[in-house]
Amino acid sequence: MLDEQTVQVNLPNQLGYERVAMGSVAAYAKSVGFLPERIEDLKTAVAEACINAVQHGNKGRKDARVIVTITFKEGVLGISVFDEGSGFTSPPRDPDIVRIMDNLDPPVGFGVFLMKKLMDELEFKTLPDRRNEVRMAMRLSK
Amino acid sequence: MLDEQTVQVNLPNQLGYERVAMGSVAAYAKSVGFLPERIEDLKTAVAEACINAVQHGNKGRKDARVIVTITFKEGVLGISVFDEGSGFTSPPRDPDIVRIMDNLDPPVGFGVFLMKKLMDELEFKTLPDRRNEVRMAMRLSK
Amino acid sequence: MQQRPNEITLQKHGEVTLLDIRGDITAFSESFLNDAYRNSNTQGARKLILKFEDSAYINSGGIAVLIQVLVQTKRNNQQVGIAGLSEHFKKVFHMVGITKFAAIHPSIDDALKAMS
Amino acid sequence: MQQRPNEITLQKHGEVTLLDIRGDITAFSESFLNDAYRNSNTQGARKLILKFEDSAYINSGGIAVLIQVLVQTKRNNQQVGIAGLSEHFKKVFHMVGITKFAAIHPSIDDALKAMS
Ligand SMILES: Nc1ncnc2c1ncn2[C@@H]1O[C@H](COP(=O)(O)OP(=O)(O)O)[C@@H](O)[C@H]1O
Ligand SMILES: Nc1ncnc2c1ncn2[C@@H]1O[C@H](COP(=O)(O)OP(=O)(O)O)[C@@H](O)[C@H]1O
Repeated sequence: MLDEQTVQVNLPNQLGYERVAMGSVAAYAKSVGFLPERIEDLKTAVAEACINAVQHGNKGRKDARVIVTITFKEGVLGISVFDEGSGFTSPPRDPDIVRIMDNLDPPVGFGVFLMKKLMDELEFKTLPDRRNEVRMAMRLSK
Repeated sequence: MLDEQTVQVNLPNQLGYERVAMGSVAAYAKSVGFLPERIEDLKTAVAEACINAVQHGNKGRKDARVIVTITFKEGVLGISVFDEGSGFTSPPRDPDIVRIMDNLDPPVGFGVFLMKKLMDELEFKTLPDRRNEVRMAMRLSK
Repeated sequence: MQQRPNEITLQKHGEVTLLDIRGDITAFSESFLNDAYRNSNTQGARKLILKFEDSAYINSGGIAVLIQVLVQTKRNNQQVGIAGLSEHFKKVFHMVGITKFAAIHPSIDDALKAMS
Repeated sequence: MQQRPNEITLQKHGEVTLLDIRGDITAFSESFLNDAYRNSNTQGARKLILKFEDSAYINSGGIAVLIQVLVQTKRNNQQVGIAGLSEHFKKVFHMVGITKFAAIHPSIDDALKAMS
Protein backbone atom coordinates (compact mmCIF):
# COMPACT_ATOMS: atom_id res chain seq x y z
CA MET A 1 0.00 0.00 0.00
CA LEU A 2 2.70 2.50 0.93
CA ASP A 3 4.59 2.63 -2.32
CA GLU A 4 6.83 5.27 -3.82
CA GLN A 5 3.95 7.57 -4.80
CA THR A 6 1.89 7.18 -1.66
CA VAL A 7 1.70 9.42 1.38
CA GLN A 8 -0.12 8.24 4.49
CA VAL A 9 -1.53 10.62 7.08
CA ASN A 10 -2.54 9.14 10.43
CA LEU A 11 -4.93 11.33 12.43
CA PRO A 12 -6.40 11.31 15.94
CA ASN A 13 -10.10 10.48 15.95
CA GLN A 14 -11.30 13.99 16.67
CA LEU A 15 -13.07 16.70 14.74
CA GLY A 16 -10.66 19.40 13.65
CA TYR A 17 -7.83 17.12 12.51
CA GLU A 18 -9.50 16.87 9.12
CA ARG A 19 -7.88 20.28 8.56
CA VAL A 20 -4.46 18.60 8.63
CA ALA A 21 -5.60 16.08 6.01
CA MET A 22 -6.86 19.01 3.92
CA GLY A 23 -3.41 20.61 4.12
CA SER A 24 -1.64 17.39 3.15
CA VAL A 25 -3.94 16.74 0.20
CA ALA A 26 -3.75 20.35 -0.98
CA ALA A 27 0.05 20.32 -0.95
CA TYR A 28 0.22 16.96 -2.74
CA ALA A 29 -2.32 18.02 -5.37
CA LYS A 30 -0.59 21.34 -5.98
CA SER A 31 2.75 19.56 -6.45
CA VAL A 32 1.39 17.32 -9.18
CA GLY A 33 -0.28 20.22 -10.96
CA PHE A 34 -3.92 20.51 -9.89
CA LEU A 35 -5.42 23.99 -10.23
CA PRO A 36 -6.52 25.94 -7.14
CA GLU A 37 -10.20 25.44 -7.91
CA ARG A 38 -9.90 21.65 -8.04
CA ILE A 39 -7.77 21.69 -4.91
CA GLU A 40 -10.65 23.35 -3.06
CA ASP A 41 -12.90 20.50 -4.22
CA LEU A 42 -10.38 17.94 -2.98
CA LYS A 43 -10.08 19.68 0.38
CA THR A 44 -13.82 19.65 0.97
CA ALA A 45 -14.16 16.01 -0.11
CA VAL A 46 -11.33 14.75 2.10
CA ALA A 47 -12.58 16.81 5.05
CA GLU A 48 -16.05 15.26 4.77
CA ALA A 49 -14.62 11.74 4.53
CA CYS A 50 -12.51 12.36 7.66
CA ILE A 51 -15.44 13.82 9.58
CA ASN A 52 -17.53 10.75 8.74
CA ALA A 53 -14.68 8.43 9.75
CA VAL A 54 -14.53 10.17 13.16
CA GLN A 55 -18.27 10.31 13.74
CA HIS A 56 -19.83 7.33 11.96
CA GLY A 57 -16.94 4.91 11.42
CA ASN A 58 -15.02 5.29 14.67
CA LYS A 59 -18.11 6.55 16.54
CA GLY A 60 -16.07 9.20 18.34
CA ARG A 61 -13.84 6.66 20.15
CA LYS A 62 -10.86 8.58 21.54
CA ASP A 63 -8.37 5.76 20.93
CA ALA A 64 -9.32 5.13 17.30
CA ARG A 65 -7.39 6.57 14.35
CA VAL A 66 -8.31 7.90 10.95
CA ILE A 67 -5.88 6.99 8.18
CA VAL A 68 -5.70 8.92 4.92
CA THR A 69 -3.64 7.78 1.96
CA ILE A 70 -2.89 10.03 -0.99
CA THR A 71 -1.40 8.78 -4.23
CA PHE A 72 -0.97 9.97 -7.80
CA LYS A 73 -0.77 7.45 -10.64
CA GLU A 74 -1.43 7.75 -14.37
CA GLY A 75 -2.87 11.21 -14.01
CA VAL A 76 -5.30 10.30 -11.22
CA LEU A 77 -5.11 11.52 -7.64
CA GLY A 78 -6.50 8.82 -5.36
CA ILE A 79 -7.44 9.45 -1.75
CA SER A 80 -8.59 6.78 0.68
CA VAL A 81 -9.90 7.41 4.17
CA PHE A 82 -9.88 4.43 6.53
CA ASP A 83 -11.69 4.04 9.82
CA GLU A 84 -12.11 1.16 12.25
CA GLY A 85 -15.84 0.83 11.74
CA SER A 86 -17.94 -1.64 9.80
CA GLY A 87 -18.94 0.64 6.94
CA PHE A 88 -22.31 1.55 5.57
CA THR A 89 -25.54 -0.13 6.52
CA SER A 90 -27.44 1.45 3.63
CA PRO A 91 -26.27 3.84 0.93
CA PRO A 92 -27.20 7.35 2.07
CA ARG A 93 -29.84 9.26 0.10
CA ASP A 94 -29.08 12.68 -1.36
CA PRO A 95 -30.37 15.39 0.97
CA ASP A 96 -33.55 17.14 -0.23
CA ILE A 97 -33.16 20.79 0.70
CA VAL A 98 -36.86 21.57 0.18
CA ARG A 99 -37.93 18.83 2.61
CA ILE A 100 -35.22 19.92 5.04
CA MET A 101 -36.39 23.54 4.92
CA ASP A 102 -39.95 22.35 5.57
CA ASN A 103 -38.70 20.44 8.61
CA LEU A 104 -39.69 17.11 7.01
CA ASP A 105 -36.09 15.82 6.90
CA PRO A 106 -33.19 16.48 9.29
CA PRO A 107 -30.32 18.58 7.86
CA VAL A 108 -27.99 15.61 7.29
CA GLY A 109 -26.39 13.78 4.40
CA PHE A 110 -24.34 16.64 2.96
CA GLY A 111 -20.97 14.94 3.46
CA VAL A 112 -21.40 11.99 1.11
CA PHE A 113 -23.41 14.19 -1.27
CA LEU A 114 -20.55 16.69 -1.61
CA MET A 115 -17.92 13.95 -2.01
CA LYS A 116 -19.99 12.50 -4.86
CA LYS A 117 -20.46 15.89 -6.52
CA LEU A 118 -16.89 17.14 -6.13
CA MET A 119 -14.87 14.02 -6.96
CA ASP A 120 -14.74 12.05 -10.21
CA GLU A 121 -14.99 8.71 -8.40
CA LEU A 122 -16.29 7.64 -5.00
CA GLU A 123 -16.37 4.12 -3.63
CA PHE A 124 -17.19 2.57 -0.26
CA LYS A 125 -15.42 -0.64 0.72
CA THR A 126 -15.72 -2.73 3.83
CA LEU A 127 -12.39 -4.44 4.38
CA PRO A 128 -11.87 -7.81 6.08
CA ASP A 129 -10.06 -6.76 9.26
CA ARG A 130 -12.98 -4.72 10.67
CA ARG A 131 -11.98 -1.68 8.69
CA ASN A 132 -13.83 0.60 6.36
CA GLU A 133 -12.43 2.47 3.37
CA VAL A 134 -13.86 5.43 1.51
CA ARG A 135 -11.96 5.78 -1.74
CA MET A 136 -12.18 8.78 -4.01
CA ALA A 137 -10.35 9.92 -7.10
CA MET A 138 -9.91 12.96 -9.30
CA ARG A 139 -8.33 13.07 -12.76
CA LEU A 140 -5.74 15.76 -13.34
CA SER A 141 -6.92 16.65 -16.85
CA LYS A 142 -10.31 17.76 -15.64
CA MET B 1 3.74 7.97 20.29
CA LEU B 2 0.52 8.37 18.32
CA ASP B 3 -1.66 9.91 20.98
CA GLU B 4 -4.76 12.07 20.77
CA GLN B 5 -2.81 15.20 19.80
CA THR B 6 -0.40 13.60 17.37
CA VAL B 7 -0.57 13.40 13.60
CA GLN B 8 1.84 11.17 11.71
CA VAL B 9 2.74 11.71 8.06
CA ASN B 10 4.50 8.86 6.28
CA LEU B 11 6.33 9.94 3.11
CA PRO B 12 8.10 8.20 0.22
CA ASN B 13 11.85 8.69 0.34
CA GLN B 14 12.03 11.13 -2.52
CA LEU B 15 12.69 14.84 -2.90
CA GLY B 16 9.47 16.76 -3.46
CA TYR B 17 7.35 14.96 -0.87
CA GLU B 18 8.64 17.37 1.76
CA ARG B 19 6.02 19.71 0.26
CA VAL B 20 3.30 17.43 1.62
CA ALA B 21 4.85 17.56 5.09
CA MET B 22 4.94 21.37 4.76
CA GLY B 23 1.22 21.38 3.98
CA SER B 24 0.39 19.10 6.90
CA VAL B 25 2.45 21.13 9.36
CA ALA B 26 1.08 24.42 8.07
CA ALA B 27 -2.52 23.26 8.49
CA TYR B 28 -1.87 21.87 11.97
CA ALA B 29 -0.06 25.02 13.10
CA LYS B 30 -2.76 27.29 11.69
CA SER B 31 -5.44 25.31 13.52
CA VAL B 32 -3.78 25.77 16.88
CA GLY B 33 -3.25 29.48 16.30
CA PHE B 34 0.23 30.11 14.89
CA LEU B 35 0.58 33.30 12.85
CA PRO B 36 1.36 33.13 9.12
CA GLU B 37 4.93 34.33 9.64
CA ARG B 38 5.75 31.58 12.11
CA ILE B 39 4.05 29.03 9.87
CA GLU B 40 6.49 29.96 7.11
CA ASP B 41 9.35 29.28 9.53
CA LEU B 42 7.86 25.90 10.42
CA LYS B 43 7.41 25.00 6.76
CA THR B 44 11.03 25.73 5.92
CA ALA B 45 12.33 23.85 8.96
CA VAL B 46 10.26 20.73 8.34
CA ALA B 47 11.15 20.77 4.63
CA GLU B 48 14.86 20.86 5.44
CA ALA B 49 14.54 18.02 7.95
CA CYS B 50 12.68 15.90 5.37
CA ILE B 51 15.23 16.65 2.65
CA ASN B 52 18.04 15.57 4.98
CA ALA B 53 16.14 12.41 5.93
CA VAL B 54 15.84 11.51 2.22
CA GLN B 55 19.42 12.37 1.28
CA HIS B 56 21.59 11.78 4.34
CA GLY B 57 19.51 9.49 6.57
CA ASN B 58 17.94 7.17 4.01
CA LYS B 59 20.69 7.85 1.44
CA GLY B 60 18.18 8.05 -1.37
CA ARG B 61 17.01 4.43 -0.98
CA LYS B 62 13.75 4.08 -2.92
CA ASP B 63 12.17 1.65 -0.45
CA ALA B 64 12.86 3.72 2.67
CA ARG B 65 10.28 6.03 4.29
CA VAL B 66 10.39 9.38 6.02
CA ILE B 67 8.06 9.69 9.00
CA VAL B 68 6.97 13.07 10.35
CA THR B 69 5.05 13.44 13.59
CA ILE B 70 3.33 16.69 14.57
CA THR B 71 1.95 17.34 18.02
CA PHE B 72 0.81 20.28 20.12
CA LYS B 73 1.08 20.15 23.89
CA GLU B 74 1.22 22.86 26.54
CA GLY B 75 1.58 25.59 23.95
CA VAL B 76 4.45 23.94 22.09
CA LEU B 77 4.29 22.54 18.58
CA GLY B 78 6.66 19.59 18.32
CA ILE B 79 7.74 18.09 15.03
CA SER B 80 9.90 14.99 14.67
CA VAL B 81 11.33 13.68 11.41
CA PHE B 82 12.45 10.06 11.43
CA ASP B 83 14.64 8.27 8.92
CA GLU B 84 16.15 4.80 8.75
CA GLY B 85 19.76 6.00 8.96
CA SER B 86 22.26 6.03 11.77
CA GLY B 87 22.20 9.75 12.48
CA PHE B 88 24.98 12.29 12.61
CA THR B 89 28.63 11.44 12.52
CA SER B 90 29.64 14.94 13.61
CA PRO B 91 27.52 17.99 14.35
CA PRO B 92 27.50 20.13 11.21
CA ARG B 93 29.23 23.50 11.29
CA ASP B 94 27.35 26.68 10.39
CA PRO B 95 28.01 27.59 6.76
CA ASP B 96 30.35 30.55 6.27
CA ILE B 97 29.00 32.51 3.32
CA VAL B 98 32.20 34.51 2.86
CA ARG B 99 34.31 31.34 2.55
CA ILE B 100 31.67 29.81 0.27
CA MET B 101 31.69 32.87 -2.01
CA ASP B 102 35.47 32.67 -2.17
CA ASN B 103 35.17 29.02 -3.22
CA LEU B 104 36.95 27.90 -0.03
CA ASP B 105 33.92 25.95 1.25
CA PRO B 106 31.24 24.06 -0.69
CA PRO B 107 27.72 25.61 -0.58
CA VAL B 108 26.35 23.12 1.96
CA GLY B 109 25.09 23.10 5.52
CA PHE B 110 22.11 25.46 5.09
CA GLY B 111 19.50 22.91 6.12
CA VAL B 112 20.52 22.35 9.73
CA PHE B 113 21.51 26.03 10.01
CA LEU B 114 18.02 27.19 9.02
CA MET B 115 16.30 24.67 11.31
CA LYS B 116 18.38 26.00 14.21
CA LYS B 117 17.64 29.61 13.36
CA LEU B 118 13.93 29.22 12.66
CA MET B 119 12.86 26.86 15.45
CA ASP B 120 12.97 27.40 19.20
CA GLU B 121 14.42 23.93 19.84
CA LEU B 122 16.33 21.44 17.72
CA GLU B 123 17.60 18.07 18.82
CA PHE B 124 19.21 15.09 17.07
CA LYS B 125 18.60 11.64 18.49
CA THR B 126 19.84 8.28 17.33
CA LEU B 127 17.25 5.69 18.31
CA PRO B 128 17.95 2.02 19.13
CA ASP B 129 16.27 0.27 16.19
CA ARG B 130 18.59 1.78 13.53
CA ARG B 131 16.48 4.90 13.31
CA ASN B 132 17.32 8.55 13.51
CA GLU B 133 15.09 11.35 14.83
CA VAL B 134 15.38 15.08 14.29
CA ARG B 135 13.12 16.79 16.81
CA MET B 136 12.19 20.44 16.70
CA ALA B 137 9.79 22.61 18.60
CA MET B 138 8.22 26.06 18.47
CA ARG B 139 6.33 27.82 21.26
CA LEU B 140 2.98 29.35 20.33
CA SER B 141 3.46 32.53 22.35
CA LYS B 142 6.51 33.56 20.40
CA MET C 1 -8.31 20.11 18.25
CA GLN C 2 -10.26 23.16 19.32
CA GLN C 3 -11.76 25.52 16.82
CA ARG C 4 -11.18 29.17 17.48
CA PRO C 5 -14.50 30.80 18.46
CA ASN C 6 -16.47 32.64 15.83
CA GLU C 7 -16.89 36.37 16.13
CA ILE C 8 -20.13 37.88 14.98
CA THR C 9 -20.90 41.57 14.65
CA LEU C 10 -24.47 42.83 14.17
CA GLN C 11 -25.07 45.97 12.14
CA LYS C 12 -28.31 47.69 11.20
CA HIS C 13 -28.52 49.15 7.70
CA GLY C 14 -32.06 50.54 7.48
CA GLU C 15 -34.38 47.56 7.52
CA VAL C 16 -31.53 45.15 6.81
CA THR C 17 -29.56 43.53 9.63
CA LEU C 18 -26.04 42.46 8.74
CA LEU C 19 -24.47 39.54 10.58
CA ASP C 20 -20.75 39.80 9.94
CA ILE C 21 -19.47 36.30 10.82
CA ARG C 22 -15.76 35.72 11.26
CA GLY C 23 -14.17 32.30 11.52
CA ASP C 24 -14.88 28.82 10.22
CA ILE C 25 -18.43 27.47 9.98
CA THR C 26 -18.64 23.97 11.42
CA ALA C 27 -20.72 22.06 13.94
CA PHE C 28 -18.86 24.04 16.62
CA SER C 29 -20.45 27.26 15.30
CA GLU C 30 -23.95 26.15 16.27
CA SER C 31 -24.41 28.18 19.46
CA PHE C 32 -22.64 31.24 18.02
CA LEU C 33 -24.84 31.34 14.96
CA ASN C 34 -28.03 30.62 16.87
CA ASP C 35 -27.25 33.28 19.47
CA ALA C 36 -26.45 35.80 16.76
CA TYR C 37 -29.66 34.97 14.95
CA ARG C 38 -31.69 35.27 18.14
CA ASN C 39 -30.16 38.70 18.80
CA SER C 40 -30.88 39.89 15.29
CA ASN C 41 -34.39 38.62 15.75
CA THR C 42 -35.20 40.48 18.96
CA GLN C 43 -34.11 43.57 17.06
CA GLY C 44 -37.04 42.78 14.76
CA ALA C 45 -35.07 42.22 11.56
CA ARG C 46 -37.16 41.58 8.45
CA LYS C 47 -34.15 41.23 6.21
CA LEU C 48 -30.85 39.57 7.04
CA ILE C 49 -27.46 39.46 5.40
CA LEU C 50 -25.14 36.69 6.48
CA LYS C 51 -21.59 37.78 5.67
CA PHE C 52 -18.82 35.15 5.83
CA GLU C 53 -15.06 35.48 5.55
CA ASP C 54 -13.89 34.44 2.13
CA SER C 55 -11.12 32.40 3.78
CA ALA C 56 -13.58 30.54 6.02
CA TYR C 57 -13.56 26.75 6.10
CA ILE C 58 -17.16 25.57 5.92
CA ASN C 59 -18.03 21.89 6.28
CA SER C 60 -21.17 19.79 6.27
CA GLY C 61 -21.64 20.38 10.00
CA GLY C 62 -21.56 24.13 9.39
CA ILE C 63 -23.95 23.80 6.47
CA ALA C 64 -26.39 21.96 8.74
CA VAL C 65 -26.13 24.74 11.32
CA LEU C 66 -26.73 27.38 8.65
CA ILE C 67 -29.74 25.52 7.30
CA GLN C 68 -31.20 25.33 10.80
CA VAL C 69 -31.00 29.12 10.91
CA LEU C 70 -32.57 29.35 7.44
CA VAL C 71 -35.44 27.12 8.59
CA GLN C 72 -36.14 29.68 11.29
CA THR C 73 -35.87 32.65 8.91
CA LYS C 74 -38.33 30.94 6.60
CA ARG C 75 -40.76 30.35 9.47
CA ASN C 76 -40.38 34.01 10.46
CA ASN C 77 -40.88 35.23 6.89
CA GLN C 78 -37.49 36.88 6.77
CA GLN C 79 -35.55 37.53 3.59
CA VAL C 80 -31.93 36.32 3.71
CA GLY C 81 -28.94 37.28 1.58
CA ILE C 82 -25.44 35.83 1.75
CA ALA C 83 -22.19 37.67 1.06
CA GLY C 84 -18.45 37.15 1.35
CA LEU C 85 -18.25 33.50 0.30
CA SER C 86 -15.26 32.23 -1.65
CA GLU C 87 -15.96 30.99 -5.18
CA HIS C 88 -15.62 27.43 -3.88
CA PHE C 89 -18.27 27.81 -1.21
CA LYS C 90 -20.58 29.68 -3.59
CA LYS C 91 -20.43 26.52 -5.68
CA VAL C 92 -20.96 24.29 -2.65
CA PHE C 93 -23.96 26.34 -1.44
CA HIS C 94 -25.39 26.10 -4.92
CA MET C 95 -24.88 22.31 -5.04
CA VAL C 96 -26.57 21.84 -1.70
CA GLY C 97 -29.50 24.04 -2.72
CA ILE C 98 -29.07 26.78 -0.12
CA THR C 99 -29.26 29.31 -2.94
CA LYS C 100 -32.94 28.41 -3.39
CA PHE C 101 -33.61 30.05 -0.03
CA ALA C 102 -30.93 32.71 0.26
CA ALA C 103 -29.46 34.70 -2.63
CA ILE C 104 -25.67 34.97 -2.82
CA HIS C 105 -24.35 38.47 -3.46
CA PRO C 106 -20.83 39.41 -4.59
CA SER C 107 -20.37 41.85 -1.67
CA ILE C 108 -22.12 43.43 1.28
CA ASP C 109 -22.77 46.57 -0.80
CA ASP C 110 -24.38 44.53 -3.55
CA ALA C 111 -26.46 42.67 -0.99
CA LEU C 112 -27.60 45.92 0.62
CA LYS C 113 -28.48 47.40 -2.76
CA ALA C 114 -30.41 44.32 -3.83
CA MET C 115 -32.30 43.99 -0.55
CA SER C 116 -33.12 47.61 0.27
CA MET D 1 7.54 13.72 -7.23
CA GLN D 2 8.59 15.86 -10.16
CA GLN D 3 9.03 19.57 -9.83
CA ARG D 4 7.45 21.64 -12.54
CA PRO D 5 10.21 23.21 -14.65
CA ASN D 6 11.24 26.77 -13.98
CA GLU D 7 10.53 29.41 -16.57
CA ILE D 8 13.03 32.18 -16.95
CA THR D 9 12.61 35.30 -19.06
CA LEU D 10 15.56 37.57 -19.86
CA GLN D 11 14.98 41.30 -20.28
CA LYS D 12 17.42 44.11 -20.98
CA HIS D 13 16.80 47.39 -19.17
CA GLY D 14 19.71 49.60 -20.25
CA GLU D 15 22.80 48.11 -18.69
CA VAL D 16 20.77 45.95 -16.33
CA THR D 17 19.69 42.43 -17.31
CA LEU D 18 16.58 41.15 -15.55
CA LEU D 19 16.16 37.40 -15.03
CA ASP D 20 12.49 36.87 -14.28
CA ILE D 21 12.44 33.42 -12.66
CA ARG D 22 9.14 31.60 -12.23
CA GLY D 23 8.69 28.49 -10.15
CA ASP D 24 10.28 26.98 -7.07
CA ILE D 25 14.01 27.21 -6.43
CA THR D 26 15.42 23.84 -5.41
CA ALA D 27 18.24 21.52 -6.41
CA PHE D 28 16.15 20.73 -9.53
CA SER D 29 16.56 24.36 -10.65
CA GLU D 30 20.33 24.02 -11.13
CA SER D 31 20.47 23.65 -14.90
CA PHE D 32 17.72 26.24 -15.49
CA LEU D 33 19.46 28.86 -13.40
CA ASN D 34 22.89 28.11 -14.79
CA ASP D 35 21.63 28.20 -18.38
CA ALA D 36 19.83 31.47 -17.74
CA TYR D 37 22.93 32.94 -16.17
CA ARG D 38 25.09 31.81 -19.06
CA ASN D 39 22.70 33.43 -21.53
CA SER D 40 22.64 36.69 -19.62
CA ASN D 41 26.42 36.53 -19.57
CA THR D 42 26.95 36.16 -23.30
CA GLN D 43 24.79 39.23 -23.61
CA GLY D 44 27.54 40.98 -21.67
CA ALA D 45 25.51 41.92 -18.61
CA ARG D 46 27.34 44.02 -16.02
CA LYS D 47 24.35 44.25 -13.72
CA LEU D 48 21.84 41.54 -12.99
CA ILE D 49 18.48 41.48 -11.27
CA LEU D 50 17.22 38.08 -10.14
CA LYS D 51 13.45 38.31 -9.80
CA PHE D 52 11.64 35.48 -7.99
CA GLU D 53 7.95 34.74 -7.58
CA ASP D 54 6.78 35.77 -4.14
CA SER D 55 4.94 32.45 -3.87
CA ALA D 56 8.07 30.45 -4.71
CA TYR D 57 9.21 27.63 -2.43
CA ILE D 58 12.97 27.96 -1.95
CA ASN D 59 14.93 25.31 -0.07
CA SER D 60 18.53 24.75 0.91
CA GLY D 61 19.18 23.01 -2.40
CA GLY D 62 17.93 26.08 -4.23
CA ILE D 63 19.98 28.36 -2.02
CA ALA D 64 23.08 26.35 -2.91
CA VAL D 65 22.28 26.70 -6.62
CA LEU D 66 21.79 30.45 -6.24
CA ILE D 67 25.04 30.83 -4.37
CA GLN D 68 26.85 28.97 -7.13
CA VAL D 69 25.53 31.61 -9.54
CA LEU D 70 26.59 34.38 -7.16
CA VAL D 71 30.09 32.91 -6.96
CA GLN D 72 30.29 33.32 -10.74
CA THR D 73 28.86 36.85 -10.71
CA LYS D 74 31.48 37.79 -8.12
CA ARG D 75 34.27 36.32 -10.24
CA ASN D 76 32.91 38.23 -13.24
CA ASN D 77 32.63 41.49 -11.29
CA GLN D 78 28.90 41.74 -11.84
CA GLN D 79 26.54 43.61 -9.55
CA VAL D 80 23.48 41.56 -8.49
CA GLY D 81 20.13 42.69 -7.10
CA ILE D 82 17.28 40.48 -5.95
CA ALA D 83 13.57 41.27 -6.22
CA GLY D 84 10.20 39.59 -5.70
CA LEU D 85 11.00 37.53 -2.62
CA SER D 86 8.35 36.93 0.03
CA GLU D 87 9.01 38.40 3.46
CA HIS D 88 9.89 34.92 4.69
CA PHE D 89 12.57 34.34 2.09
CA LYS D 90 13.95 37.86 2.52
CA LYS D 91 14.54 36.82 6.12
CA VAL D 92 16.04 33.47 5.09
CA PHE D 93 18.38 35.11 2.56
CA HIS D 94 19.45 37.53 5.26
CA MET D 95 20.09 34.69 7.76
CA VAL D 96 22.18 32.78 5.26
CA GLY D 97 24.19 35.89 4.38
CA ILE D 98 23.24 36.15 0.70
CA THR D 99 22.36 39.80 1.32
CA LYS D 100 26.06 40.52 1.82
CA PHE D 101 26.58 39.83 -1.88
CA ALA D 102 23.26 40.78 -3.46
CA ALA D 103 20.96 43.57 -2.29
CA ILE D 104 17.27 42.75 -1.89
CA HIS D 105 14.88 45.29 -3.41
CA PRO D 106 11.15 45.61 -2.75
CA SER D 107 10.29 45.45 -6.46
CA ILE D 108 11.79 45.30 -9.95
CA ASP D 109 11.25 49.05 -10.32
CA ASP D 110 13.09 49.75 -7.09
CA ALA D 111 15.90 47.45 -8.17
CA LEU D 112 16.16 49.16 -11.56
CA LYS D 113 16.19 52.59 -9.92
CA ALA D 114 18.84 51.60 -7.40
CA MET D 115 21.09 49.90 -9.95
CA SER D 116 20.85 52.26 -12.93
N1 LIG E 1 -17.20 6.15 7.50
C1 LIG E 1 -18.49 5.79 7.65
N2 LIG E 1 -18.82 4.67 8.34
C2 LIG E 1 -20.10 4.29 8.49
N3 LIG E 1 -21.15 4.98 7.98
C3 LIG E 1 -20.89 6.11 7.28
C4 LIG E 1 -19.57 6.56 7.07
N4 LIG E 1 -19.62 7.70 6.34
C5 LIG E 1 -20.92 7.93 6.12
N5 LIG E 1 -21.70 6.98 6.69
C6 LIG E 1 -23.18 6.87 6.62
O1 LIG E 1 -23.65 7.72 5.60
C7 LIG E 1 -24.56 8.68 6.14
C8 LIG E 1 -24.43 9.99 5.39
O2 LIG E 1 -23.21 10.63 5.71
P1 LIG E 1 -23.07 12.16 5.40
O3 LIG E 1 -23.51 12.41 4.01
O4 LIG E 1 -21.71 12.58 5.73
O5 LIG E 1 -24.13 12.87 6.33
P2 LIG E 1 -24.27 12.97 7.91
O6 LIG E 1 -22.91 12.78 8.48
O7 LIG E 1 -24.82 14.33 8.08
O8 LIG E 1 -25.25 11.87 8.28
C9 LIG E 1 -24.21 8.77 7.60
O9 LIG E 1 -25.32 9.19 8.36
C10 LIG E 1 -23.81 7.34 7.92
O10 LIG E 1 -24.94 6.54 8.14
N1 LIG F 1 18.98 12.89 8.85
C1 LIG F 1 20.33 12.92 8.82
N2 LIG F 1 21.06 11.79 8.94
C2 LIG F 1 22.42 11.80 8.90
N3 LIG F 1 23.13 12.93 8.76
C3 LIG F 1 22.48 14.10 8.64
C4 LIG F 1 21.06 14.16 8.66
N4 LIG F 1 20.70 15.46 8.53
C5 LIG F 1 21.84 16.15 8.42
N5 LIG F 1 22.92 15.35 8.48
C6 LIG F 1 24.34 15.75 8.42
O1 LIG F 1 24.43 17.14 8.64
C7 LIG F 1 25.06 17.77 7.55
C8 LIG F 1 24.47 19.16 7.34
O2 LIG F 1 23.16 19.06 6.82
P1 LIG F 1 22.52 20.31 6.13
O3 LIG F 1 22.74 21.48 7.01
O4 LIG F 1 21.14 20.00 5.76
O5 LIG F 1 23.42 20.58 4.85
P2 LIG F 1 23.69 19.70 3.55
O6 LIG F 1 22.51 18.81 3.35
O7 LIG F 1 23.82 20.75 2.51
O8 LIG F 1 24.96 18.97 3.82
C9 LIG F 1 24.87 16.83 6.39
O9 LIG F 1 25.87 16.99 5.41
C10 LIG F 1 24.95 15.47 7.06
O10 LIG F 1 26.28 15.09 7.27
